[in-house]
Order: sequence, then C-alpha cells, then structure tokens
Amino acid sequence: MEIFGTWVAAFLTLGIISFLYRDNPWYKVCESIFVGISAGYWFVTLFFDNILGLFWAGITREDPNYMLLVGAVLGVMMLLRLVPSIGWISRWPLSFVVGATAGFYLINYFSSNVMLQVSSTLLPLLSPGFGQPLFSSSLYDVVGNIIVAAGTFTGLVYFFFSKEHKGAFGHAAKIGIWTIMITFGASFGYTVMSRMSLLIGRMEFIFGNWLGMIR
Amino acid sequence: MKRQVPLLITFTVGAVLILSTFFPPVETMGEDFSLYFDIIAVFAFFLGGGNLIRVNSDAIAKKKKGWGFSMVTMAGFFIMLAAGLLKLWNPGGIRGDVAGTGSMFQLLYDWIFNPLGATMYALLAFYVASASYRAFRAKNRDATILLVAAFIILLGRTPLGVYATSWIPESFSILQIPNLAIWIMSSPNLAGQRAIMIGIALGVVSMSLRLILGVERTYLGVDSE
Amino acid sequence: MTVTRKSKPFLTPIILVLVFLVFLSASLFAQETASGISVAPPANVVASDFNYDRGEQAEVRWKLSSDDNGSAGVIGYEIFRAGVGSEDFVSVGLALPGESYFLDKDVQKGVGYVYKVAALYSGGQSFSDVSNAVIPELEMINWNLLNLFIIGLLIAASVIYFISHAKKGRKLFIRKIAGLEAIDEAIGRATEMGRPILFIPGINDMDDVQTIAGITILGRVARMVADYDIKINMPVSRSIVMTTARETIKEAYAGAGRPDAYNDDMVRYVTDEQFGYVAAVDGIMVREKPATCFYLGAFFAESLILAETGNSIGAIQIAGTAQPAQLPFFVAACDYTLIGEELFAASAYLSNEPKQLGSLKGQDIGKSLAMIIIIIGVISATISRAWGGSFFIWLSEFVNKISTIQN
Amino acid sequence: MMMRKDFLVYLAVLVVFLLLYFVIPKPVVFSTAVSSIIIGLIVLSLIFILIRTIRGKLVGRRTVFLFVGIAVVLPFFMTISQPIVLSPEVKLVYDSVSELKSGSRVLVSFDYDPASAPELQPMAESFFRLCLERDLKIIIMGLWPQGPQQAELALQIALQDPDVVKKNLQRGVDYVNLGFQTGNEFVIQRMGTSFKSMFPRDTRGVLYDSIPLLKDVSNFSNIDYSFNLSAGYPGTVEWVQVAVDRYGLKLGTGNTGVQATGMYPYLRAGQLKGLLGGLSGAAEFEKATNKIGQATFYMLPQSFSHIIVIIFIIIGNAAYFLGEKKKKKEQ
Repeated sequence: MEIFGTWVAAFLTLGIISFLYRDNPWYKVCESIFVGISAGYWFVTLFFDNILGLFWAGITREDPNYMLLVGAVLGVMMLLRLVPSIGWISRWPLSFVVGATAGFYLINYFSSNVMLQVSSTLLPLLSPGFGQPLFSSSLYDVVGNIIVAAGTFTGLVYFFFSKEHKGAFGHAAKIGIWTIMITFGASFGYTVMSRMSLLIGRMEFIFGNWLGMIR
Repeated sequence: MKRQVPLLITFTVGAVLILSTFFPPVETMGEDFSLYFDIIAVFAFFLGGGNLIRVNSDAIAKKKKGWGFSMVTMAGFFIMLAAGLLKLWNPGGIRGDVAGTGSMFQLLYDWIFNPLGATMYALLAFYVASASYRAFRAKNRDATILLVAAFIILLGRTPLGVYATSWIPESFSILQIPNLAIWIMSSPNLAGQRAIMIGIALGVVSMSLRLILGVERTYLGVDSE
Repeated sequence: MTVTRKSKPFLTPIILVLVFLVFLSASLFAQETASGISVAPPANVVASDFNYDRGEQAEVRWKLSSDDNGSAGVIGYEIFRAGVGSEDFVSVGLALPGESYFLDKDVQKGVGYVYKVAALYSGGQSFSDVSNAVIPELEMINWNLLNLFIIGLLIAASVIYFISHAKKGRKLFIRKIAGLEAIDEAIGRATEMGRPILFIPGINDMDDVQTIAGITILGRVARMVADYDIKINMPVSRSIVMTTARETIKEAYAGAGRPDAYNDDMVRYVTDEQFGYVAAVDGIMVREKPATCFYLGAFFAESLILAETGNSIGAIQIAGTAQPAQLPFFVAACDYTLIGEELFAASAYLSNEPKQLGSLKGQDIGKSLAMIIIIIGVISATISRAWGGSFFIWLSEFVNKISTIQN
Repeated sequence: MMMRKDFLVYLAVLVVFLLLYFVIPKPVVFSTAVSSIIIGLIVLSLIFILIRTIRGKLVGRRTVFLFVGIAVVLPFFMTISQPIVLSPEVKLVYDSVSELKSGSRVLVSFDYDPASAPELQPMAESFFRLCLERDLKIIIMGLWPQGPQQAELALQIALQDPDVVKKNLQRGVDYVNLGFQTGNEFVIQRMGTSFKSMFPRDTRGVLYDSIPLLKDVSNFSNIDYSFNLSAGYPGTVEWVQVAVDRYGLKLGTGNTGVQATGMYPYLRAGQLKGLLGGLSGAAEFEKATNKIGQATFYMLPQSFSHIIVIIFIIIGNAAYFLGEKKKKKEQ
C-alpha cells in the first residue's frame, strides 16, 4: 500500500517538474488534481477549524460567546450576494472587514515597525551601548553603528514623495537606494541557498525513497 | 443607503479598533474581530467553491478546450470533500478524527497534496538560478551593488566561502567572506530593512486612514451610485 | 466579600512540597559553607496594582535580603499570596537571586490580596513580613501608551490636514514613481498585441492591508481596461477577494459607460492553497500568454515562480508588495517593482485626486518625524556617551523614552 | 500530431524510471575517482558554454535548469566531505539551551508546513535531541495547521536517538504536543495570559489540567526558553512583536533562508536569543550538537548548486559585457 503511495507521489512530482521543459498534458493533469484536492482540503479544514471548532464550540460552551453570531450574520450577508435583488447587502460585511483590518493594522504596524525600529536605531556612534565608557567599542561597532544610522536615514530619504531627488537631497536618496539595493542583494543571496534545499529534499524523495538509489 | 452605510461601518469599526488599544477594558477587541473574520471567510468559501464548480462544469458542458482536466479538478474537489466532511473511507467513521491515521483524507494529503506542494515550492530552485543568470547583469550601478552583495552573502553562507578566503590574515579577518557576509547582514542589510519597514508602516497608516475616512472607496465599487 | 478560593484545594500543598523538594535537591549541590545557616529575610515587601491593565495583574517589590550577595547564600526568592485577612498563603512564583520584582498575572479584579516573600537558602526559607493589601483594579486608560498615542495622533493629524488642505486645490508636488507611470505603457502594449491582462492580487485575504491596496489599484487598472476594451483575467485564491474584485471591476466598466461588457467570469476562484493557486496561474500564463502581468498584494515564496514564468512568456511585469523578503525577487525578475510604501501610495498616486495625494504628504511628515528623532537620538547618545553633559544625557533618555513602548 | 510526440516522450521517461527502479544495482555509490571524473565533465561543459556565450550564442533558461538538476542529483552518489563554520547567532541558540538547568521548560512553536520541511525539519530534530539529552521539558504547539504534525515526525526521530531512548521519556511528563490553534498572533496574545484558554487539550485529547508537565505552567512567565520554527506568516515576527516585546519571553528561532534576512534587525535589537538561518544554519547547529544529520548530508548538493548559480551569474555578465562591447564597436 505504501509503495502505491510513493509511486503516486513520484508521478505527481515528475509531472510538476516537466513544466520546466514546457507545458504538457502530464503537467496539466497534476495541476488540475492539485487545484481540486487543495480546494477541497482547505474547505474541510476551514469547516472543522472555523465553523465547528471556533463558531459552534464558541456558541455551545458554558459561557457562550454570543458575539460570534455577529460573524455568522455578516457571513450570511456575504452569501446574499447570490441574490441579485439584495446583493448590495454583501458590501456591509466587506466594509466591516476592511474597517477592522485598517484599524488593527494601523496601530500594530505603527508600534512594531516604526516606534521600535526607530528606537533601536538611536545608537551612540562612538561606543556600543549605554553606560560603556567612550571608545570602548571596536572599529567594527563604530562603523556598524554609523552605517545603520546613516543607512536608515538615507533609506527614508529615498522614500520621500513630496521632494524631487535633486541636490543634497538627491545624494542622500542615492545613498539610500544603494543601502536598499545591498539589502535586496543580501536577502537574494541568502535565499538562493534555501531554495536549493527544497529541490534537494524532493530529489532525495525521487532517488532515495522511490528508486532507493541513495545509500 | 447603499453607499453611506458601508462607509459608516468602515469608519466606526476602524476608529473603535484604533482607540481600543488605549483602553484596557476593550484591549482584546482586535482579537474578537479576527474571530469574526475567520467565520465570514468560511461562509464566503461557498461563493468561491461555487464558482470553482460552475466554471469547471461549464467547461465540461460546453466541451471547451481542456474540459477533461476540468473533470479531474471536479473529481479531486468532491473526493476530498467526501473524505473530509462525510469522512468516507475513514476507519473512525463519522465520529472519527477527520485526519486520523489511515483515513482517506490523510492518505490524499500525504500522497497528493503534500508532494505537489513541496514540488511546486522546489521549482523555485530552478527559477532562482535562471533569475540570477538573466537578471544579475551589472547594467547599472544599483544592479551592480545588488549583484555584489548577493555574491558575498551567497559565498559567505556556505563552506565554499570558508575555502575561498581562509588565507586572509587574522588581523583583517573582517575581509574573510563569512565575516564580511555576517557584517553585511547586520549593518547595511539592517539599515535597509529598517528603512523599508518604517516606510511600510507609514504607508499602512496613511492607507488605513484613507480607508477609514472613506477617501479611498474603490474596494466598495461605489464610484458611480 | 469572601475571598474566592482556588478551585483545587488539594493541589496547593503538593505544589509547595514539590517546589520545596526541588529547591532542597538543588541546594544540596551548593557549597558546603552555606548549609544550615539561615539568611536574612527580604525587607519591606510592597504590593501594588499593575497600572493600566484589566485588573488581572498585581506587582510585588521587595528589598533584597542582606545575604543576597552572590556567594550562594540566597539561592532565590519565592513569592506567596493570600486573600486579605486569611493566613492560607499560596506560592505563586519564584524569582532569581538579585531580582526584587515579580508580576503576579492570575489575580482577579476587585479581590483583596496580601503578599509575602521568602528568601530561599539551602537550609529552608526565611519569610519576610506580610505586605500591604492590594486590590487589582481595572484602569480605563492605559497611560503607558501615551507616547504612542501622541505620535500616532500627530501623524494622523498631518495626514488628515493635508487631505483637507489639498481640497482647496493647492497643487502638490509628488515625485514620479516609475512602476506607476509604466501602467499606461503596459496596458497600451496589451491593446496593440490584442492579448489579455493578468492581475494577481496576492495570496492573502481581505484581512491584509496589502490585498486591499492591490484591489484599490485594480479599480484604476480596470477603468483603463474598460476604456481600451481589453480582456482582463483575474484568478484569485480567496473567496472574499473574488467578490470584492468583481464589485470593483463591475463599477469600473459602469464608470466607463460600458456596463454590458463586464461579466463575472473575468474573476475566477482557483483554490486557497498557495502552491495550488501558483500551479494554476502558471498554466494560465503559458496557455493564454497575457501581454501584461500585475502582481500587487501580499506575496510569499511563490513570487519568483510567477515572475519567472511571466518573464518566460515575454510579458511586461509590474509587481508591488510590502513583504521585504520577496522584494528582491520582484526587483530581479520584473520590469517594474513598487517597493513597500509605494504599493500603498499607488492608489492615491493613480487617482490624482488632491485629497488622496494629500495623504502621501502626511506620510512624508511621518518620515521626517522619524528622521528628526533618529538625528537627535544618535547625536545626543553619542555626545552623552563621549563627553557627558547632563543636558545631553537627559535629551538622549527623553528621546529614547518617547520612542519606546513600555508595556 | 502533437499528442503522439508527447506520448513517445512519456513512454521513454517511463522506461528509464522502470529501469532505474528494477534493474540497476542499489545503492549507487560513485568512488572518489568516478566522482572527480563527473565533476571534471561538468566543469568542461560549463567552460564550453562560457566560450559559446563569449562568441555571442547565448544559452537558454532550460540549460540552466538542466545544470541545476545535475548539480543537485549527482552529489547524492558522490563521496566528498566539507568543513562547516559555526556562526555567532547559531552558537547563541546552542548556548541558550545548554545554560538551562535540567527540568526547565522549553516551548517549541511549529509555524511551517511540509513545503519548508527540508530546511526546518533537521533543525527541529536536532533541537529536540539537544533538549531531551539535557532533560528539558518540551511543550509543542503550532500556529500553522500542519506544524504540530511536523513536530510529531521530528519528535519520533529524536526519541529514537540512543542517548534519549534509555531515558524512556513519556508523553505528558517529559514532552507534550498541544497541537494547532487558529487565530495567528492572537493565539500568542492569549498565551501571554493563559496557555489553557488556547489549548484546552493536547493532540491526544488529554485535558490541560491532567497533564503533569503543565501542572504549574500557566503562561510565558513559566517558560525558561522558547524556540520558534517559522517559514512565513504567522511566524517569528509575530512571536517577537507579541511574546518577546509584550511578555519578555526568551526566544530563539529557526527560519527558512528567505525569512532569516528579515530577522537580523530583531537579533541586533536583542529581541532574539539566537537565529538558525536556512540549511547552513541547520548544518551548523548539527555540528554544535555534534550529531551529523540530514542538514549535513544536504550540504554537498547544496554547495554544488551554489557553484552552478555563481558560474551562470558570471556567464550571464560575460554575455552582457561582451554584448555591450560589440554594440560599442558597431557604433
């Protein structure tokens, strides 16, 4: 039985890889299977996790959370889109979702991304941390702090909308985009390696688990 | 009616959520709203699932090009639903755990869903190589910086980098590729990440305000009332 | 008001004994010299309500025991709690030597408690006297977040000011964003080649602000598509995104005076699964060969699969996301990329409405505020570290205080 | 007719794989001589491509794909070893765990799915092995649906380790798996006040209160160290924003390569106690716990694929510069 499973998985794996050569019926079959199975999987998971696990359990436990009914009512409103005459009602749950998302993201992003990142950029340039005596930091730290402070500052300058990138402002923006390009290069280089390991895992499945050629 | 109420809802819900973080009694309101969203999302799935069925059955009925593949998708969808919701071929029966060992749902997951997902993800290894080959041309200064930084990090994170620059004397150890890579990650990369993160957060603040104040309403499709 | 008892009476003695045994066994390995001699108890234990919470936390502070000098005299502190007026003390937590603060997290609002702290040594425990009574209260306003509130208010006010200010018709200068200027050219190309446009709103649902940004840009793009009568193809991976996108495109076609040209099949649900969706989109790209591909929203690992496949069919690709990890791939593989903030500015930029552009100016105020704080903070920190000077020390502490969130 | 051509190609592929499956002797191991011959052949063909590119005949994307495939598959059968250097952020994770006294509680959160297993599963296995060897108590939970299943796989492998087997550890006393809970970062927020509210039962259905290990564990303040394996959202960023910033949890993390770059700001700001980045982070951690595992085995194909990418970048730039020079010559 397990052998059959490995053969099915191998068939699908090679079918997807065949897309690299060109689009072909083998890939189309794998694609259609994947779309069908995954849509089904997610509906089953959502049904058990959200409808039974979250909504039904929330309603029927000892101190029921009736506010969950708000979610159910909004959900039903969303479904009313199928009824053309009062389809416009589906805009209400949508605006609820957009309002909630906007409100939640505004504060969270602001406190975590802006406040925290700014406060951790406020580094003294000549000594590593608060309290350490002057010049106790190595050149490595000093240069590092200067680059972090200057890089963040010029990066923000690059993102400025309401000022043309000319003159001193233009030079700062140029340093800013260079810093951002180093950041992109760094994460690209860092990622090349991790992508390779995914393929290594799959190839080990084909040549190891399936064909058994690896020691 | 169709236009004012949605904008009012967005405004009140948004404003309430922003203010709730400052008042402990209603601090966890954000959590409850995320629960409501999860419930709305499941209800909305009927629209999505319904569309998937309609599009594919339409293709089959009209024998459009590739209707055979639509049949495969429909079969996959319904088999998975049967195995999951009705727990067919599940040793535990209707009471059993949906993904219990030996259940068809778990088999379909292990034999089909999992390998397909992992292989699609693995295609990235090929695409990263072809993108590096094609895009990494030192055509202007920015692209050159990006290429050099990627090069150093790529070498620095593997034993390869250790070989290449182990000859550099200890006093200049910063120039050894692995140390240089670590320095790039923790200084310029850090600065760039921070600038982008601060920018994103301010972008989110301004977009959220535009949404809450109703200045931005295209998502409601209410341009012409 | 009777003190509410914990529901599991028999458990507490067992915990006490167990904790005691653990400490006893641990202390056996302490140096021989400290065994048997009792240590001075911690002094003046003070209990206080944790400020600005829902009344479910209480703070306990004490003066370290005089024998707590790191020479394995005191090996830790144990904090005990009892209802007001009762002697039944329960252990609620442990603290390491040198620590003089403990936050008790499972207290009930409005119930009176007293605390007692024991300095633990190898021979046993030396108890302090009982603390003052404390009744954890719910505070209406969390004053700790005052700085967050003021700075947030400042930026929100600047955004709102520039939105209303812009209404009076003052021309606002906004720098050119390459990715957005290229949209006309990209759609023009699709018209010439008579091939469809592919729009991918990312793989997250409407509860992600990047997806909302993608949908607002869709509104502008769909309007141009309606004017030039090109086919738009939009496979989506979330049901709510499907309904929203249909609503937006229908309005764009109505706005362009061609309501009949719209049909629901322009937006098609595929699957919620990230890679199932990518497999389907790759198939659509290779079979329908769109002239232009838009990737605007939240993207994760699949960003490069889409971009490389789009490149292999020779399409113009405009991407935009606020996922820092995916930006390098879009920059490498796409023709134009909106970097983080530019994605959110796009809808305002494309609308060219004064009040929308005003919000971008507000964003710049936020950036200049961040830049000013960085300059002041760094300079004052450097000077205060280098040459002291009480003003600079105060300044660097002040700047640090206003930009960090105490929770 | 196009279908017959496809059919023939599929037939050929099927025959090849049937041969590999049934006929050839297994396991296939190339001696060092054979390995170096193969490497020589690859290098030669790459030089040949470089020359053709210099002459202006560019290589297509499919050639790059072919070489990546070769660079990943052939090293499986080769016999070559390579040195691995321990970076500070990996050592920080190892040191943080070794400092814990026996019996301390470690919370391990699994926020990834099988697709990211090649990088994160080796980290999970060696982290569990290290904790179990040091008699630490492990509490498992996940913010991704498939996370806790990945944890079970890693746990079974760690439990079969010779040093761990003889301790015959039991579920519920030495380790517990609380399973998946929906709600992303709000789960972390709720865990700050009470684990029980989010995980009433463990994956085996045992009630929270009747699990001996969790007797005096109510929230983060009872956790001595936490390790988060993350491949995206929800993941390390949310754990830092909520668990570390709000509840002061001591957190180390294992990230996929792409996520790791974004974590350096948190590492520098002191919010993270250690970071394992990508496969090389996993291999370094295996070296730190001196237990050679999956990650080290993957490192050889990894280095080969790296060299291929680097060479093709060079070839790509050669093509660009020569194209540029030719254009200048023609003007």
